Amino acid sequence: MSEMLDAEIAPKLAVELGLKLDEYDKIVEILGRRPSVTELYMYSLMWSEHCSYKHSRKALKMLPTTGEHVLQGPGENAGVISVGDGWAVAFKMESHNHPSAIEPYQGAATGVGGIIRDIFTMGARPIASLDSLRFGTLDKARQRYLFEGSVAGIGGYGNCLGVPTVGGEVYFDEAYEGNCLINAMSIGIMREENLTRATASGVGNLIVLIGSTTGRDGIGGASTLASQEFDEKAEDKRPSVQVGDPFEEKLLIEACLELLDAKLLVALGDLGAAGLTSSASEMASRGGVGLDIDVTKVPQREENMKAFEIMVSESQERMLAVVEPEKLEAAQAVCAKWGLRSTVIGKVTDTGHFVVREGDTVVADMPASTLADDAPMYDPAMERPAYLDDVQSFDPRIVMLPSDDELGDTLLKLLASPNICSRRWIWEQYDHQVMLNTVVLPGSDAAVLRIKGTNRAIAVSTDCNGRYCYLDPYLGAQIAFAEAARNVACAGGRPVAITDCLNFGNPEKPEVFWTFYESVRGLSDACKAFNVPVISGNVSFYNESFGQPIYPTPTVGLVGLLQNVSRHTTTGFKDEGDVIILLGDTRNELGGSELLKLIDGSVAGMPPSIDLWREQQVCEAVIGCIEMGVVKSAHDCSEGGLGVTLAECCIAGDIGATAVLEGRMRPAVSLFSESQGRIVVTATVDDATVVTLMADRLRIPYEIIGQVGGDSLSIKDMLDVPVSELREAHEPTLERLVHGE
Amino acid sequence: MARFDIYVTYKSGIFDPPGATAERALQNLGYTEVSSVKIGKFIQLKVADGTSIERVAEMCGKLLANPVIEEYRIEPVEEA
Amino acid sequence: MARFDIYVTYKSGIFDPPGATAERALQNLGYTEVSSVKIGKFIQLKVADGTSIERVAEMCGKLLANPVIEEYRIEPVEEA
Amino acid sequence: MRFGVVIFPGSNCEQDVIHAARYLGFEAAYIWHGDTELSGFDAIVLPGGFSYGDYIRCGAVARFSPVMAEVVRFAEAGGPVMGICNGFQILTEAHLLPGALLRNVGLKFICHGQPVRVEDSACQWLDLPGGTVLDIPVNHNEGNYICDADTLARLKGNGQVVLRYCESDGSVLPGSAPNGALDNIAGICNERGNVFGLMPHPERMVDPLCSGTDGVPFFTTIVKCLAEV
Ligand SMILES: Nc1ncnc2c1ncn2[C@@H]1O[C@H](COP(=O)(O)OP(=O)(O)O)[C@@H](O)[C@H]1O
Ligand SMILES: [Mg+2]
Repeated sequence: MSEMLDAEIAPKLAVELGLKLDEYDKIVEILGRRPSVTELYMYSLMWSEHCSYKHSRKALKMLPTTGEHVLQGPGENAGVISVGDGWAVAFKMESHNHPSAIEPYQGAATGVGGIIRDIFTMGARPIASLDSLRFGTLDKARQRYLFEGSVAGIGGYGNCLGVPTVGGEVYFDEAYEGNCLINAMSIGIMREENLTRATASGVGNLIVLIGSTTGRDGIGGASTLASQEFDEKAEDKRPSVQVGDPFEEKLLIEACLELLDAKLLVALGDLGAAGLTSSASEMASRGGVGLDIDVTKVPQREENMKAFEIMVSESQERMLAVVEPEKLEAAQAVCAKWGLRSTVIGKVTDTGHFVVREGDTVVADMPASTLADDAPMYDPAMERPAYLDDVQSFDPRIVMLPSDDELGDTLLKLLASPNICSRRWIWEQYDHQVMLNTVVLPGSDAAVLRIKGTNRAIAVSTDCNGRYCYLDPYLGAQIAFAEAARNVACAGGRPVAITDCLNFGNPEKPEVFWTFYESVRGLSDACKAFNVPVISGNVSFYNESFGQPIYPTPTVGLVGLLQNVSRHTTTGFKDEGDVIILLGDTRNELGGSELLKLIDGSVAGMPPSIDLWREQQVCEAVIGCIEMGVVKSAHDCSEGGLGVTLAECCIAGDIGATAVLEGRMRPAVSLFSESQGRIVVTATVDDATVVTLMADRLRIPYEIIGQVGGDSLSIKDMLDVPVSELREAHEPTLERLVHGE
Repeated sequence: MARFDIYVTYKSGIFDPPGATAERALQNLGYTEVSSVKIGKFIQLKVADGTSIERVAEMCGKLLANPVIEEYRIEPVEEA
Repeated sequence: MARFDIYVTYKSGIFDPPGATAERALQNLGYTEVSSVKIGKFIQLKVADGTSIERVAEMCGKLLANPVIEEYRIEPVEEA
Repeated sequence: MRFGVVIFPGSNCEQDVIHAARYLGFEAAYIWHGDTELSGFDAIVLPGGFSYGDYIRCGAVARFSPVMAEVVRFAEAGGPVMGICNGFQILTEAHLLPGALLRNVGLKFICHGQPVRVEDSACQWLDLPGGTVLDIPVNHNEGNYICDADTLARLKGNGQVVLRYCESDGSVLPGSAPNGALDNIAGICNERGNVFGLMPHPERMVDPLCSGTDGVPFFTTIVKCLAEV
């Protein structure tokens, strides 16, 4: 074993690389000797939070992961569900928060690149992406820079690939000022029989590296960027910025799918965090085999790279394949056709050991499974955060609500507020149509993608209101799920499975870990109530800056299924005379609401209550009516409440409405309370009775609140605002904010 | 009227996909003698007389270059 | 190993959006002394020894610049 | 009638063009950029996308693909060629069409529905009456058409301007071009009218399930035109 470390240095280096001393001891115990430099680097990355989930794995066991549709649950590069007729859909969401905080364009771009590789690694053709974003408020130049850069990067990468970005979400709040969140979700489609797993097998088979050259970029990326808190030292971490090459990735997609179609590969894996080390060791441990790799065979971008640098480099756009010797020539021909490098760098062995050579000297030799599976698992201490008592004890009812003659202005202010205003400025920078599957474009509750060659479609949405999670992580996580489900239901999709991206602060702080645990518990209960499993996900910890954790942000990416693609709905009101029906009931719930933030500047109170059973019934009712073809438009109530929902329906449909809101509540409450479980649908006078019958049958409270028509939104005794004014408030805000106006 | 020429290039170690693509394209066109192509920015700046090079460096740091991945060189130009 | 630096700029009269935008942005940032910004390409070429400047010009005419809108200048560079 | 759709490395709208053509009942097949056999194709489409990543300049590298020499021959022999978006950029780089496409004035990629006005032109791919307004999405970062004054005069004089960005009522205003294109030019053809380049994506407006059908004439007209000769 070369470059063995002496007893002095080894533990020091280990700590420098982010390992704890007892973790270092465990490595020595595994090896029965001190590690070499290369081994230490490999363990430090594989045992980092980012790769090992050592703080989160136990809590994640709470989540349901099985169901009739599930072909592949968590554990592979992406989860896969069956959608009928032999078609399967793969999807996953992942964070690229810390790289984006350093270089927004490249950070966000490589985030998209990484999640898309996870999809086609499974044998699926990527057909859509969504992006879930969080920034500080845009009155700060740095935040505008991060926001503009991230959006440009997501578009720059996805547009070049020809994978449409069809949806997402964005929130602006001081809580994210020092630590923006860039979560990207990607979705792919395949024939069930093409499902491929990253499992190495077949002693003597060849390990082939496909794609880009290997440089020093991203070295230490996974550990230094994803597993350390952010602070002023962020600057020092800059050298490890990775630059994405979407063109190379496009070639990889085409070549890899062609290789899999032709059955030329035994296994395929992508190189993500911790590069060659993680993809190779995970492949080996899944297959229970060993690997023998020679780093001098790896095509290098920079001069005299060290073995450990090659093993942990995070150069983008690289894939690792296992190929039978007799198929090598054919496989390399496919790569060459697409103008891609493909290099044999090693072979599969029966030793169970991961051996790394530099020419003929062995620089690392460890049991492969110990890298991927033997990281220590922790049971972090938990403690309910002290702040909760203060914020929850706040009673919004003491706040001076807008008077009856201010309601119109208040609605306009809400429509123009950063967290509610139109997101058009974002999605128009994304190609959201390429591949001709996007049946419902951005601007409705969920995007709808048809599945060519079938009569079916999927509906997708990402959601999470971090304020609710801050005020009550358990409820907040349930609401995140419920909103995603409502959004998908509003398009006509029946929820099938979710992916999640759990963004939290430092899990070693008991108060932070408590919010993590409660969020996972909430998500788990919501999944069980809807009988919808989690098939993939990602945990991003250490989202803090200057010691302050971000809001707990468990983002949910939900995929629903439409049996008949022509039976889908959109947000906008359609025709004069259609009846407007509100499903679900409204309570006095202004805690954590946009109205409270607007008039009081505070984020406080209890978030809206949620009845998961009722939520599920409301979704069922809407889906059922859409399947029967009796609903013309559907839009749920979220931020800004019923008032904002009605306004958005008018703007999207470019037609007015008249409504009467009965009930004992203050007008401002009926308009802007953010009670959950509510969906506004429209139907013709005849069909309206079908909708109300359905509601009765499912014992869902409903109210016929008015009808579509005219050119203003007029709510009796409350407000009367021309649709043009609503649009003027809703549309231009984001662009103005970006320009610092 | 003073003039400055600014040369913006990637820091060493930062990958330059357009350069790599140009390199391959030239070789495919038969220019096999090409061994490397790096593509950066060439910025010609016209400013009021007396503008200091420090001031221009400031503009580069703030807007004309991305200090995270790029470095720049500034050259005052004598007007012909 | 020989080196050439290539400067690709827009022909006069061709409006260059990035340049114009940078110009405005700098002025908004308070750099009112800025009167014009032109953004072109700075290409660093490494080629086999003995490669003639004519040969490099050929590469520019064919691929590295578009004669319809751009002009270029080539400078041989003495290796340090 | 058989459309040939060229795949360059980095093309990404080729399957959409094929889908549109077949949806309308026409035959359509891919042509690999390395191939040099165009016999058996009646019309060639260079699809949208990011050939060679749009590196150096959009279309600069693709223009040298082996297939392009054949496309040039095909065009010079009067064969109909349509370049959509990146395809348009490739046609200008290959000098089959005059001018060039620069970065959008807003410096942003743009993807949205876009009203365009049909001009009276010699274009074999479109014979709608001048003034017709179509809604065809744009989807590009470099769609800012430019050419010198003489060329512009020639384009106008010869009826080579095929499409111009406009308002939904058909009026062509200075601000109507989302990318700053000279004279609001969205599409042009060569003098003969067989080579056509445009930034908007007609293939996205053929299948009614996705957005609309204003793109249909861009496929049916050439078929009619070829049937007549
Ligand atoms: N970052 C984004 N990228 C792409 N589309 C987005 C983004 N943010 C919001 N959208 C789109 O804007 C529309 C409204 O978003 P949002 O207000 O989050 O809807 P909802 O409140 O129903 O979840 C949706 O169609 C959504 O997909
Ligand atoms: Mg919604």
